Amino acid sequence: MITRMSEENLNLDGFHEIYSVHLDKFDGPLDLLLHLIKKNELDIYDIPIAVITRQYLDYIKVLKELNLEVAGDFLLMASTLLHIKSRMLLPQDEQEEGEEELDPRAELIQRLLDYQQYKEAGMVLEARALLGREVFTRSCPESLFLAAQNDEGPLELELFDLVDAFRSLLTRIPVESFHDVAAIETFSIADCINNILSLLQERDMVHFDDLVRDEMTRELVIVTFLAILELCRLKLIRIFQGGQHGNIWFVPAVLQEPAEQG
Amino acid sequence: MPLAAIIESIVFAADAPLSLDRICEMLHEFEREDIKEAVAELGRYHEERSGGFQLVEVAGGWQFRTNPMYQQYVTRHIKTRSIKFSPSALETLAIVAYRQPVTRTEVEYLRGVDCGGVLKTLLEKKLVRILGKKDIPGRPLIYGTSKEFLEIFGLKDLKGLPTLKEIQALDETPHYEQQDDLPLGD
Amino acid sequence: MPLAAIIESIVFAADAPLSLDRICEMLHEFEREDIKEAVAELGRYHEERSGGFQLVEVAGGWQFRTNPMYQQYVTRHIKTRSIKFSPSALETLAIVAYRQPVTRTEVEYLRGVDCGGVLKTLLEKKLVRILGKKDIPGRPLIYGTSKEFLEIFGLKDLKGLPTLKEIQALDETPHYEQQDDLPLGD
Repeated sequence: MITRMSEENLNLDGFHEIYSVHLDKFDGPLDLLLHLIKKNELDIYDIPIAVITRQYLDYIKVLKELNLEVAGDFLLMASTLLHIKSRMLLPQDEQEEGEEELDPRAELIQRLLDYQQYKEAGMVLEARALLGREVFTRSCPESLFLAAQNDEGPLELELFDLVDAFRSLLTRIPVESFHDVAAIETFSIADCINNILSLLQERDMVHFDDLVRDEMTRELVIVTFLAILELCRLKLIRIFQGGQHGNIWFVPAVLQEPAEQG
Repeated sequence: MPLAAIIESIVFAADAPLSLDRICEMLHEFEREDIKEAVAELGRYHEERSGGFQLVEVAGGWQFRTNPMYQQYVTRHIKTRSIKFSPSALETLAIVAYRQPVTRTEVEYLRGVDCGGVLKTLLEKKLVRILGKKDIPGRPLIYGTSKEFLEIFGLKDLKGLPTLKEIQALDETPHYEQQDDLPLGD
Repeated sequence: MPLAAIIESIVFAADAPLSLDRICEMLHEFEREDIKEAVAELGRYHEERSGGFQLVEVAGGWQFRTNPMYQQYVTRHIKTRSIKFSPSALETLAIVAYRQPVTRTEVEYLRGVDCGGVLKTLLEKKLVRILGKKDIPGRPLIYGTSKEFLEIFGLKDLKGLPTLKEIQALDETPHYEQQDDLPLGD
């Protein structure tokens, strides 16, 4: 109640000067809201929504007056604030009779608290003695290291490096040399192709039902079917059917000659 | 103490932190328990000595690193990597570190802003890695921190991160402390 | 002995042997005589200690080097340390992963260079496998990724691979609904 009464008396003088200095300094709407709360010495657990909303909208107004582009994130928060404000204005008895009335601000408060926590966690991380900044390892490699080439060690690979390598390759070559960019479906088919070929390495014949036995979903049957078509197109397998509506079998089109390469 | 000296030479020569497992693998003629003890003793020895460098446990392994106390002298000769984190990169990194495995949507909800660009930069800097895809509709990518993250921030493992409670305690102001019960509604 | 520790940290982090002149230049606030003495003392100290490494004078400068006595152990590490992938290997692997089943000709068309050697290495490392032979003239081999490939990346199946679209999505700002008419007045 006290916060409500003092809302209108909060000092908003100099608002424009402060914010024209700080323009673009905020990392997002939550950052701006936290700043407003701290600046006005408000209680984060009991935010006077009307005050905060007005100051927040003023900030956006300043941005617009200066013809700065206002990021969608800021606008989204503005509408969230307005929504909370309107719910707060609803008379108590018109609110739904619940076991416990939920403060319309609860979610926003939790987000602000979480955000504040991670913002600080980031600063705590940054304050550590960082490798290459405060702390250093030996930068001189042993001469042995330079001479020796090893082949036995485990590989160091990152998924991002893989996809990034492919992406940078694509930027180097003309687009038309590509069929459609690999989508999830393509992977399923590639997966399925791999499966079938693995099975065909173990046995000479594979039954269609063997492939879909574990989870007989529509999607899997379609993908399996497409994989088989692709394998036929590549002339990697041959298909047989045991009579009409009979079992479908396939065999490798060419017997493997594993020793051969290139 | 030959075992300790052997371990010291390997760790010293290595270009990345060496885990106990890795050391044991290499020194198969020694007992794991002996190696473990020798490593711990070496760490203590270098700490007590407080020379120009120390044997520290980072990213699940052991590595010699300069004592941060002498940063200003070391950097007179060594070119420092320009490590500068923007506030948004730090926030995003903290969220990924504490909430992993985490999706982009989750990060964006917590930060309230689009995080695609920041996540990409962190991926490129190898501080964050793609862990795979989440088993929910849409199969979004999930992110976590990398070994490099632990190495750069000098953390033994993810448990070495300061707990969020500790972090909150740093910032606790009397203003918030007075708040006994959460005022719900008017 | 702070001066000695300072010198130690500089020499440790340096990428080449440091001459006394160079050290004195860096540590201009200290007397040359003191530095000289501290360096010599450090050398003696590490020699007497006979740990895994020593401070030795080479090529007109001071440098920490592993004790040659333990060379065989250091070599064990070098021979079995983890391998960083070359860009060409990574690129080839990426093409096989994202374009499988694929022939060598197709890989080479995309990369614009001969890939025989790289493909052979990938086969040896068991990241790539031969799926079979394409039944077209010349009967070229068809390549795909292996089970080991999935294991290394911790993937259940190929569906777990991030797609290009997903990575490109990081560059895109999420779409917001038009919010022109916010009541901005008081």
